[in-house]
Amino acid sequence: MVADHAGSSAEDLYRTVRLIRRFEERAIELVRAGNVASGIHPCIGQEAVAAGIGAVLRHDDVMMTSHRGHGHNLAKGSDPARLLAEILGRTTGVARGRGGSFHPLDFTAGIYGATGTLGHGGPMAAGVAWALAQDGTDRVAMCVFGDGAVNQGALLEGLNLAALWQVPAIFVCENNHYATTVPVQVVVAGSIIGRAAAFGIPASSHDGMDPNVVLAATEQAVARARSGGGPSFLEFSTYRYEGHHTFELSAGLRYRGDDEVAAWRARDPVELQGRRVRVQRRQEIDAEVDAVIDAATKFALDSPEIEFDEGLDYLYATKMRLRPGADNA
Amino acid sequence: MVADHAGSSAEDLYRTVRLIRRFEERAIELVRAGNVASGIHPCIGQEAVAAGIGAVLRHDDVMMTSHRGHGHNLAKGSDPARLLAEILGRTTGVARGRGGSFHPLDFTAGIYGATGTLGHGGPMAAGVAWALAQDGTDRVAMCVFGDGAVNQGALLEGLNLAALWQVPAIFVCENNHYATTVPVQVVVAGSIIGRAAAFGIPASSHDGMDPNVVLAATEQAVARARSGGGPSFLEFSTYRYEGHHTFELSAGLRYRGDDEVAAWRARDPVELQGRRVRVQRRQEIDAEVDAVIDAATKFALDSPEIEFDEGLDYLYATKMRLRPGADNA
Amino acid sequence: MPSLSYLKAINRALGDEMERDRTVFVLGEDVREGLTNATVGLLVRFGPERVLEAPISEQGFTDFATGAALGGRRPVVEYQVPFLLLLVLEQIANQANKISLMSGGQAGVPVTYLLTPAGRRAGWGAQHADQPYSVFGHLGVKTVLPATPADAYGLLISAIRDDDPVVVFAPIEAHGVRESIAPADLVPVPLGVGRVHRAGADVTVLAIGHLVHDALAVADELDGEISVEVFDPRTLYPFDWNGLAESLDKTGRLVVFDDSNKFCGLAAEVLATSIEQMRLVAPPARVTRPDSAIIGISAAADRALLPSREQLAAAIRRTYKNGR
Amino acid sequence: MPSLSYLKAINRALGDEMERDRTVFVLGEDVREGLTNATVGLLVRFGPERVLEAPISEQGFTDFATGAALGGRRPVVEYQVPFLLLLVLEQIANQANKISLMSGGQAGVPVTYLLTPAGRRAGWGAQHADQPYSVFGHLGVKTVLPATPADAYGLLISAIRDDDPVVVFAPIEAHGVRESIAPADLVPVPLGVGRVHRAGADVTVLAIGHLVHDALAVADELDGEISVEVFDPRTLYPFDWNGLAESLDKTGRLVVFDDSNKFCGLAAEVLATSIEQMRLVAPPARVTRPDSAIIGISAAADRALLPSREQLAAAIRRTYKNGR
Ligand SMILES: Cc1ncc(C[n+]2csc(CCOP(=O)(O)OP(=O)(O)O)c2C)c(N)n1
Ligand SMILES: Cc1ncc(C[n+]2csc(CCOP(=O)(O)OP(=O)(O)O)c2C)c(N)n1
Ligand SMILES: [Mg+2]
Ligand SMILES: [Mg+2]
Repeated sequence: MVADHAGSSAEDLYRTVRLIRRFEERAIELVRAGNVASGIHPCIGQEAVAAGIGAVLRHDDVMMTSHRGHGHNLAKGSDPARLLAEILGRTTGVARGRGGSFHPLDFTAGIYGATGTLGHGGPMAAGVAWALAQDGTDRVAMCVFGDGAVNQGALLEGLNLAALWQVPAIFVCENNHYATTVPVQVVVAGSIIGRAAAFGIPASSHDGMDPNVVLAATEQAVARARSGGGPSFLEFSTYRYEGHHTFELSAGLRYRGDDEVAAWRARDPVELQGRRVRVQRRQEIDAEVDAVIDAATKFALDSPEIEFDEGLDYLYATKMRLRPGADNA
Repeated sequence: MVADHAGSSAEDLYRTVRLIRRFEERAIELVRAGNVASGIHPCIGQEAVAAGIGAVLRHDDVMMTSHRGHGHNLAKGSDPARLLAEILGRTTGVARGRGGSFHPLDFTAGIYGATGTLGHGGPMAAGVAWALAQDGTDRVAMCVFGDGAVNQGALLEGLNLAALWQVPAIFVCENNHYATTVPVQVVVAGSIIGRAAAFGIPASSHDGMDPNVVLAATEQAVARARSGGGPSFLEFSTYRYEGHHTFELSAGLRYRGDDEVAAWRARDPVELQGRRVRVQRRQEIDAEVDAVIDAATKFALDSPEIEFDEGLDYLYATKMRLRPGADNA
Repeated sequence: MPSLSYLKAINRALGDEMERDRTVFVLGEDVREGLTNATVGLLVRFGPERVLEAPISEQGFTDFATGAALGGRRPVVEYQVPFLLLLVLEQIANQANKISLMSGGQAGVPVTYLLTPAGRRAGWGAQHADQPYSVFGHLGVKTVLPATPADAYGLLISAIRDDDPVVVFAPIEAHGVRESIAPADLVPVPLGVGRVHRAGADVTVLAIGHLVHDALAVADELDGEISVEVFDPRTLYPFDWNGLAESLDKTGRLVVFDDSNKFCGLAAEVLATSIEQMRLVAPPARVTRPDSAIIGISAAADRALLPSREQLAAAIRRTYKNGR
Repeated sequence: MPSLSYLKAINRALGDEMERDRTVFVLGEDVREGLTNATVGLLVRFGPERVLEAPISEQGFTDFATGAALGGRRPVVEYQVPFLLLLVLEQIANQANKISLMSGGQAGVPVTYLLTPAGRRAGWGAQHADQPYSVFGHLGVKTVLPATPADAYGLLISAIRDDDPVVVFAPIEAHGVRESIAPADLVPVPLGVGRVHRAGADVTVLAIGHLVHDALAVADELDGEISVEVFDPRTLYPFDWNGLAESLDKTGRLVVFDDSNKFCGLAAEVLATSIEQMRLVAPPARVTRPDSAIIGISAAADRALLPSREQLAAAIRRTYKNGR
């Protein structure tokens, strides 16, 4: 199990990247088996980013994650069993199965958002961060998004708000070099960090395949936010091995070459971090993680699905009810 | 009358700033007299920007202007009489009275847009410029907007598109230091030109009170665009003496001090440019301009208003008709 | 008894709620100056941290409000022009309004979206006079349209206290309405509960927003000839179907007087539901804007396009004669 | 005779129009790869200048298309998710769609907005299954919903050639439909003209989009018991009121089968107009989504929320019995 938060020792980081890797592999198996109606956006290859930021954030910090967010949830402290149940749309899930793989909101772990509307988590995170600061706490809010989302105007508007009001927010761009099938250089003029810098936000680019590098960069940014120093922007260069979404398992898209994938796999974060842990300890952690995944799978598969008549439970916080679509409904 | 385009001699520039000044003064009188339902956003004080850019653009170039756009129309070649008629909602107006002061579209003068939605003229201008380039011409498109509009995400999205596709567009920010009642520094983090530079667009700031300065900066940017060098971004520092909108004549807002207004008036562009013209010539031009304004006023006031049943003419390019709101309508 | 204006009622509701609940704050353009009058004086009373001057970034600050709400605040976001609610529709309807469900009930989003200048602004051109409230109802966003100062006060208070997103349309053409009412009589008005402004026996006129006052004037004109009941749902969504049904149980005749576009507008919904479920002795009628008019370019043309008292009177007479 | 799939029909329409008219180009996300299949092969045929790969900047590229149209082009802008049409609603309805009027007829804006995956995507969560077409009709934007491959081809061609903005919704649940048709028989289908898919004497079922096929199946089930006419308006706005009136002149009975939210949705408009203006011998009925449902979080729950064949059959039977 991941603890309150993931911890930052070499072993902790290894446990996290390994947990995310095995979790996603299991999730893909479950997609193949037809248990996940939405399919998933696997983060396999990007585990170092999640592990690094998760090791720095506190449990009471807030994160707005993305559609490729399972790793963020896990690193931030979501219960793997309840996260997997969520992905399978079970009522025991972190969001009672109503969020699914794309929106596994988990307030117990500080996961306040995962909006389908790319980039819009940015201004939301600025709003959360503003509220946290108003409360006089040193809690921070982080938003994670991709290289494609940096082209969404609302995200840039959010950077301006964060800079104007010096909120304790950290904006993290996981640059995995593609937005679905589109290479980043085809759609991003100038540089990604240059956009944040234009608002006077400290912005830097880093290797996103090494948990230690991510951790070090994140520590600086989080420290700045906690001490009232305002927002930061971090870009991590990373890669998703499995493609954009599990539909690629069958779709056969041609937007990238196998050699490219192989080159990135050669820098695999799980392998890299694994080499930083004594072999025997590593085997223990692997076994521990496998047990967690197996237990999570059993828990998820044994959990109840949303019933026929439960679709609109929670539609309104005030429990307001709707008229049906047909009189005999 | 202003010619095909405004011309760039000292006299030409003086004629243009003087024309705009007198045009706006007359428009304000007509607002006071109750002839302009919308009121206007006077550009008095900002004439140098309009005159400078108008002297560089060709008649067949395209401009997307703003709600404070009368000066741009005039400098680009709109007939003052038909522009004034437009502002008065007369069917002889440049847009048959359907655009009014806020949207005096005039395709005969290359004024393709003046959207109420701040900032959105930017991506539209990128689209026009792209089409012009596809046609193999050396025509360019310019978009003019204020310091407040640079906070609209869609404008920043448009800068990215313009930079990616290297379209012949010139983005002009008239920084008059306020968005309605809000000082620019309260809402703009970082710098205005920094935002354009972040997309790799050449961007520079200039004095917007001197027509010569505006002209020189604009010539460079337009030359770059015509020669396939891509987009540019120009910021001109200027000021509106009369306030945001003629409602301020009565509203009595307190967001700025008289001393500030006085300081800017001391750098009045009409006076400045007037000193560059021989006294006698200046008097001739003034008389000429006054005659144009008087003729325009007569033309506008004598022109027919939109009839009761003409409200939805032109609603669709295809002349489609609507059902009325009541059966007995 | 002091006379309260519509805008003053909104201003007082904001002040009272900010006083009562320190999690309430306002966010928008020119809110410190109080350009629309809704926020006048709040900066001095509550300071800059609770009167946030926003850049012209409506999407961004609408999302920001969602985040602030998730962080425990009750934001009131003000917009200056009707089309700005279309600009941020996705952030309200697809994001803020879905978080309760998407989170499995872990969080609500208690944001109030206040369009102080709703509807027509005579002569301000094609982009300043839309009335898109039906769109928010269609997408399930709670939406209110107060007609009177007391209702403006009471509905805005309830909107701010509601745990879901609520859009408040304050029609420009109601801003001039004044009401003699003692401050003590200003109370919250529950969402989803209509109000009979005038009792009548023959025809029910359902009017909402500023048109309530025109409906009352027409009802008075017809007094003696036809006994008209004027029902104001006050909330567009959720709609007070019971209140309407009660009125129709009496009159059996319905005319809907609505300032939105005809096609798929509120009036269409009211007609459809009334014939599906309510007592009607004659076919119901509606008086609305045309299918999808553009209002605002010309006062003369607007008169031909906007729902008018003459049209309402004629529709009432037709409906009254029908089925006799 | 070759069998044509719905998506292939869209793809062919794009190719044919781009071939015929060099001012036509496509713009959108993943259009070069042809992720949705709508644009497959176009890059190779027409090159990168006419297949523009856009950043994730929907508002920006929607405005860009408006500008390109003013510059003489006929852009086809593709969107990947229904909520993206809400994200750009203001740019379409308040900007592009108003330029003809605002310019006093100086310019039209011939842009086609193509939502290839319209409507429900089973299990994709709360933000991937909306069906907001009624909103575009309410705001006066021409809107089409083809039900068959031939109509998808013909309506898309007409949308591209139309001088006003047109939104094309291609329901995901119709993507599987195939039709045996010779390429030569693929012709433009005029906007605003409906189609009787099945003639009947007792009850008219108005269905649109993918629901047309469910309506036909139900009509067959009821064959012998009730003679059902299935009318598909094909265009949501402008609506083919004459076509509907003709059908009701025969049957006098109406059931509307519509995948949009009930409150202020298309079905409400059709019910309202039918009782105002058409021959009805029994009260009309509608089968729709609930007032403002969120679809997509669970296949089981969706079945309880989406308009179903069972609901339609029951509504037809009720309407048939009524007034006898
Ligand atoms: C505003 C918006 N536009 C388009 C989409 C459809 N979409 C979902 S994921 C995706 C690609 C995102 O790329 P990126 O931001 O780089 O994140 P990654 O998938 O690479 O992690 C797109 C276009 C969306 N969800 N929201
Ligand atoms: C997107 C949008 N938000 C708000 C408004 C309302 N509004 C009209 S003008 C204006 C101020 C614009 O300031 P600026 O861009 O600096 O131009 P200026 O008026 O100073 O010339 C505002 C907020 C609008 N028209 N569009
Ligand atoms: Mg990416
Ligand atoms: Mg300004």
